[in-house]
Amino acid sequence: MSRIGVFVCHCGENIGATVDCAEVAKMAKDFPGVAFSIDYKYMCSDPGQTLIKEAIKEHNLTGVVVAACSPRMHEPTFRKVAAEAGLNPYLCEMANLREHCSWVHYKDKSTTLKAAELVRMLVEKVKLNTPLYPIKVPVTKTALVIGGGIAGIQTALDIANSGHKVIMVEKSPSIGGHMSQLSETFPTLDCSQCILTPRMVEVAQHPNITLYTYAELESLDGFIGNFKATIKLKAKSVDHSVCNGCGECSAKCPIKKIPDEFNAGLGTRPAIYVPFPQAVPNKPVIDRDNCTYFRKNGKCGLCEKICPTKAIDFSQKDEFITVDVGAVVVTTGFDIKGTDFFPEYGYGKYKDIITGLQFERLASASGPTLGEIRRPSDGKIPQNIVFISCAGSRDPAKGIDYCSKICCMYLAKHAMLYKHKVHSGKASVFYMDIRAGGKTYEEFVRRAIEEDEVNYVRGRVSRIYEKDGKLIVKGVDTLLNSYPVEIEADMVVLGTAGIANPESESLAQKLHISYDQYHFFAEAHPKLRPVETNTAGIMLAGACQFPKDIPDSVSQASGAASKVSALFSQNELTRDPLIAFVNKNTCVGCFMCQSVCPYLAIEKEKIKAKDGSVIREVAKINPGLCQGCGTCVALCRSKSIDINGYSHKQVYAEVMSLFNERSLEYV
Amino acid sequence: MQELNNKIAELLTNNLVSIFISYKKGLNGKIKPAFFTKPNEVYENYFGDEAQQNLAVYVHKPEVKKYSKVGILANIFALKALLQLYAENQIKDNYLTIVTVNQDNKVIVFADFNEIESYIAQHQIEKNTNKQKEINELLSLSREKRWEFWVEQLSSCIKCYACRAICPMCYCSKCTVELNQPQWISVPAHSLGNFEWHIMRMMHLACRCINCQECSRVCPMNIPLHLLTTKINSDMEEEFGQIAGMKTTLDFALNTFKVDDYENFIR
Amino acid sequence: MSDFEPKIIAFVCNWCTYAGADLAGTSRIKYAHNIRIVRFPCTGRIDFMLLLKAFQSGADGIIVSGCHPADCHYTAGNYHARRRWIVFQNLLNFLGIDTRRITFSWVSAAEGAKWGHLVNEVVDNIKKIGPYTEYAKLGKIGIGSISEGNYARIE
Amino acid sequence: MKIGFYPGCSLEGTAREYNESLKEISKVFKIELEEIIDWNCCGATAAHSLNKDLALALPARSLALAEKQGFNEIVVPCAACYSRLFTAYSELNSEPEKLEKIKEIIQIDFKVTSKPINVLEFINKYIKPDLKDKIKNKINLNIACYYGCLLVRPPKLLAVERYEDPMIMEEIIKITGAKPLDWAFKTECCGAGLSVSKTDVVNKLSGKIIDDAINRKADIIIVACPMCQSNLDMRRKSINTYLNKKLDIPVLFITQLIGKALGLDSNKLGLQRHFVKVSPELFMQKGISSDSVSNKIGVEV
Amino acid sequence: MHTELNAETLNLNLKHKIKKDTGEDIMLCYQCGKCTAGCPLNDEMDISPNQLLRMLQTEIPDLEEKVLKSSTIWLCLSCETCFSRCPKEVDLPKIMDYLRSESMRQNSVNKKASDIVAFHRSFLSTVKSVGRLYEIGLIAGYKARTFHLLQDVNVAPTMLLNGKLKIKPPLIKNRSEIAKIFDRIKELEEKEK
Repeated sequence: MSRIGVFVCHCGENIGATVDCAEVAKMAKDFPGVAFSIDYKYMCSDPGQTLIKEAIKEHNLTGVVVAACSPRMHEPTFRKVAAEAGLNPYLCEMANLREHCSWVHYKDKSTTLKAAELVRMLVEKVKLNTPLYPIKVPVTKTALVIGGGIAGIQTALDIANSGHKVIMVEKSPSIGGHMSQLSETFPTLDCSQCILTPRMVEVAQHPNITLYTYAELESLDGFIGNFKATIKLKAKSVDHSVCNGCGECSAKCPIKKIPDEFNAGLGTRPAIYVPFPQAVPNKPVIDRDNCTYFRKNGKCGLCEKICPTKAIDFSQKDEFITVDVGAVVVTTGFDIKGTDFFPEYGYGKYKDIITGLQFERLASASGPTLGEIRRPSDGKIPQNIVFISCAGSRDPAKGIDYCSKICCMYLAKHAMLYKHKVHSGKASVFYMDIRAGGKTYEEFVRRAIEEDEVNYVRGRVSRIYEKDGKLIVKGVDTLLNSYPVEIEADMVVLGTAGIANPESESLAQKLHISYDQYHFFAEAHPKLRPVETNTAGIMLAGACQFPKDIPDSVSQASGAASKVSALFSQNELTRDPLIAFVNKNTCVGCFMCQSVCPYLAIEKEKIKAKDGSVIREVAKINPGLCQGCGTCVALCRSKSIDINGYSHKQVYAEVMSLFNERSLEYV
Repeated sequence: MQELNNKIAELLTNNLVSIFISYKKGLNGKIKPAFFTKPNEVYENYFGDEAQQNLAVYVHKPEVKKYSKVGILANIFALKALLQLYAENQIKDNYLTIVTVNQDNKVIVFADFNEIESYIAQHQIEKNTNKQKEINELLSLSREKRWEFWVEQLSSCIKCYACRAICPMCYCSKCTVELNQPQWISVPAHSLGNFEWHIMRMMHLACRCINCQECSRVCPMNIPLHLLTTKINSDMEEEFGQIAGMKTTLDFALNTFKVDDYENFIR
Repeated sequence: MSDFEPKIIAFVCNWCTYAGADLAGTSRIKYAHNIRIVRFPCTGRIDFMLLLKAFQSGADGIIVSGCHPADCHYTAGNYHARRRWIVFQNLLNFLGIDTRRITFSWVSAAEGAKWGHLVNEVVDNIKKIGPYTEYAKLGKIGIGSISEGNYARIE
Repeated sequence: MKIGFYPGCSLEGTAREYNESLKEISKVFKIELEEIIDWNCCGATAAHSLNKDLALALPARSLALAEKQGFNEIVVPCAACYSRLFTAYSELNSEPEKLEKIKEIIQIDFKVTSKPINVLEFINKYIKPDLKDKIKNKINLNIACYYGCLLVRPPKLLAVERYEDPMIMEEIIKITGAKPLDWAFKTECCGAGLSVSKTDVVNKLSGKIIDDAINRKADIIIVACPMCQSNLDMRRKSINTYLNKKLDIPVLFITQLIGKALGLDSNKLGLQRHFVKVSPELFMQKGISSDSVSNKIGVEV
Repeated sequence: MHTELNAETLNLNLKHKIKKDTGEDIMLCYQCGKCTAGCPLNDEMDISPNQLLRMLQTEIPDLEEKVLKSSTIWLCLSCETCFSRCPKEVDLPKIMDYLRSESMRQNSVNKKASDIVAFHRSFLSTVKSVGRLYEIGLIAGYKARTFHLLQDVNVAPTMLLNGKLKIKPPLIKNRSEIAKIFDRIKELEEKEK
């Protein structure tokens, strides 16, 4: 016979002002199986907790219902209380009287009645609860970092320096990411490469870091502490163990006109290439899509002939390796919109309208113009340059709703760099708001305006068209009574929106993590758990979560690294045992459950006779893999699968306890 | 017929099967299932248009299962049922020898289920337009009228479970209807339990039912169960493009999904 | 309208709609009191039989709600549930069961306001349609009809 | 083939040559444009400026009449009429309450099934596919294709591709051998609705358009809207006075250009009706470089 | 209980009336100025389009009155350039249509715009009596209303010469139907008042 205790919390006024808590406690006393019931001002306070503990002992309770706030808030608290009183923690349930009742309804009889019904529902459930014990799993102390930009580099170094192994996977031939493409960085104007490249080298040389470039995550199985990652190592066609990086092959490669990704399409590169001189590793790969040898059935092969170390290996194949890791940090970065999606800015048909990233390359000493600002169409130095912020950002009609956050700052930097390089030139920035929140950020923008006399115009540009070799930029100055501003520019730089990586959706599916409507990966909690995902053991850092600048990316990276280190400080993890299990006796082994399980947690188990012959096969759930979604439970026709915490009996009792003919009478 | 008899006898003689499930004529002239274990019984074998019962149901009966190798004469419905059972992991390899007679009266012994798959693909069962018409008529009624219709039909159910017993796809060792912890299906033969039973059965048969309509044939109360099976089959085909008993692989409407399944009904 | 107060039961998943309803609470969004929420780990766990049981126990309306597509905490539970609902709804409709009384929705953890609107809409709608008695009445038709309230209980 | 035809008021008067040339080229492709019996004015800017019900009711009546005559599609050559008719067509289709109200006002029961299409859609769908085979006279001219506003905007309603830089006219005239120009003003407003009441505005706006076309060495401007044509052509003298220039570039309807390419007679196409004279030499094939043509055009304004 | 805003009991601001009547939400505008930058008539207008929206956002009665009395609303050509480029998809032409009729209703039509209103009026009266547009009738009516008797005398002869003007009005068969449409709309309007 059940002996259930009901503890109704007033939560100060939060519940008490709307729900008659004393009445709820009184009604609960009459529910079948309830042995004790009481209301109290703050059940989560120390005296409240003591009250529960004493009642459990005194009344020998077999189950507890705490009628208070949302279980998402305090379930762990009260389960701990139950455990401290010697009751199995899983025999404690919470009725949500605050978020689902007192806060959303007005003070009324019906509200108190609803509260009582919610309590009865949970009483019916808790009667059927069974003692459960946490699952313990070992931790593999190796982290997988996906993406070798600044966020990934920082994460990897931090984890590696705390003594744990790191495997880094980077899809392009070199690590470095977008930061390696930047010229100078705001607000200090120090050279991006100068601060980044030492870190890149450190990654390559760190004894705890294994680096796989030109590689992608193929799949990820398992769970926190025990992931299995399959990594695809794309064929480089160059044996890096032999190659000495002399660069002869790139110099002689007859294919030279491939748009250069590193220069954001402004320069060209050969088919066998190192993305940039400071690349790590500084050894080439062959871009098979553009290589004559691969496109025309073995014609060419010049690089193979001239390679002094015989490192060229056309026969290389994609390789797959599987590694065991305990945690994953996703640092895959972001992308930017091109110039081609703005109808009013010419659909990308004007060569001299470029993106901010292209400007970075023009301004960079390692760029296609060696740092001179020259326009792409004819190589002339622009005397009049226009920067347009919010190109695609804050534009629900054509772009994205959000503010890309970094553009205000980098456009101010661009204007400044331009003025430093072209003293006679004129620079204008069209903006809507200048968002320069950050340490010395506002000062930086003011410097652009005050010292470098950049012409800031408040207004969005309506249209750009080409006339006599000039780009006519039409806008208004909304601070001047909407006075028309028409600039005959030589070059226009669009601060195009920062958007999610195009592959983020498929990566999210491989990782089983969620993403927001813009395909940025979703953090577990926007404020309190910003570096974790909803899947335990998978963290986020950098611009794959949202566009952010270098300082923010680096701090988030260190945050993610410390989360990983904290996880690796334990030898074992405990998990909630709310998982599914199979009744072997009734399972008929149709294995439909297997195909719905997102975690591949269902295996085939052979039932054998005494002589060892197989009688039949049944499903078996691997408790380490099961996450407890219960999809298999609802699918199983013979109801041979059940799930702890939400068992058939429990949910049935909950449903049947509501609205039945013996419905509560409010007195 | 002779060719078929010879084949069955041959299978039994050479110990390729230890039991052969087929049809024979009963004393009252009705066609009923026959279970031959010896070649000399095969003379009783009967096969013709009246031999309609779906023999696949016997494959998972314990009485048959005790034999190590089983042969079965399968009409097109039985073939579909067997294929579906195979997909559902209910038929072990090398356990069944499946025989059919095609439209030219040629006896075919299938080497494996892949052959059955291609045979079925070539022998599509024509849709019974009359039944579809009945369904459309029902659907054209107001909801209330449809409700009245089914209340009347299902109130006569006596929960004899003949529909379950004859169904090749109902092979669970413990049916949900027999569970009482909790009691999913109300026990007394009142209409509530009847509705629950038939709704549950249809949900469990969705995209598994091969629409042989044996359940409707055997119902002692003449409940038009074929309307339900036909409806659920045409639904599955329309909504998800899936037909049961067509593939060796498990592709059941409710264990797969498409990201772009329609959801205009979801708010 | 009469003073009919419909009984609405909501089957929701823990990660999105339950959290969304929590958010409605923390945002103090007021909505009709007629709703009782039953928590599930995922919409994939929601057994169609429970919907029938809810009608049996006297619910006038049912809300089934979970995470938006692509947002499932367990990646695909909501997709499986969506299929199940398509099949189930078609079947119930064919049997003449009033499917207007079942509302399916996606309410994310961030959509507290949507949850409030949804509940109000459903309550208003069911108030218009009236009490659902015909399904529960089935227990009184047929050979083995049962008396009121005498449903099988487990304990 | 028969197709519904809503000429609109201006094709009866100021843009007669548009009507004539459209009918002439349709004849070549064996398409009969059948006028909606008893159609009425669409209400134009005046109606939607003053009363939104009237702005729906007037086009709705013509749509209803077309439906009664059994037309699935109605060719509406005037861009302004097209805009009004199409707006009515989509609003009445998507908002049943509005439809009920309008049916009450016009006292005709209809379902809004006749879809208005503009002249570019018409040419694209029914003429362009066979155009190449029927060309008799290659056009050797640099052409500025001018769209104006109402054939491309609002893009949400009309679902036009590349509405800031449309290419549909360019694709069509390329077939005739003509060279379409990339220019900046193809979708700028000519001042349309203020043609009579604010002539100076029209002078300024239309002046800019003509100026840019000439700057980019266009021989002619082609249009698909009678309002644009009348502003660019009929108002040329006052534009020239306003700009203090002598701009002499002819403005032709796209239908007239196609007509010339098909080898049709200039008078049948109404080329004699233009204010800015269209020289017959313009369409001669041999020995005329595009530069010399523009010099030779005799213009009397 | 949740109370609903009631248009009858509340004296609504112009922006609320616009929301109610056209569905357009003035508050969406964040004053980027793109509409104004692309507007072909900005130079002529007394209030630029983006400022007009800002004035409506404030709910200040004086500013609302200025909007209704502005020449801007009458100069708008409905060329739809602003709407097609607006990042917030505010349908300004639709709002202009509303403001024009509201301005007429409140007898606040800008003096400089009287020509335009006169043109629209004579246009519609031609349509009402003839069913279609009749240029000579239109122009004559317009000129009688505005006293711009000499305007366009320079183009008319050439038009006649080129066969572009019809002397005879293009009457449609069921003219009375058109007139009835006008009458019913007037009735409806009065009912709504």
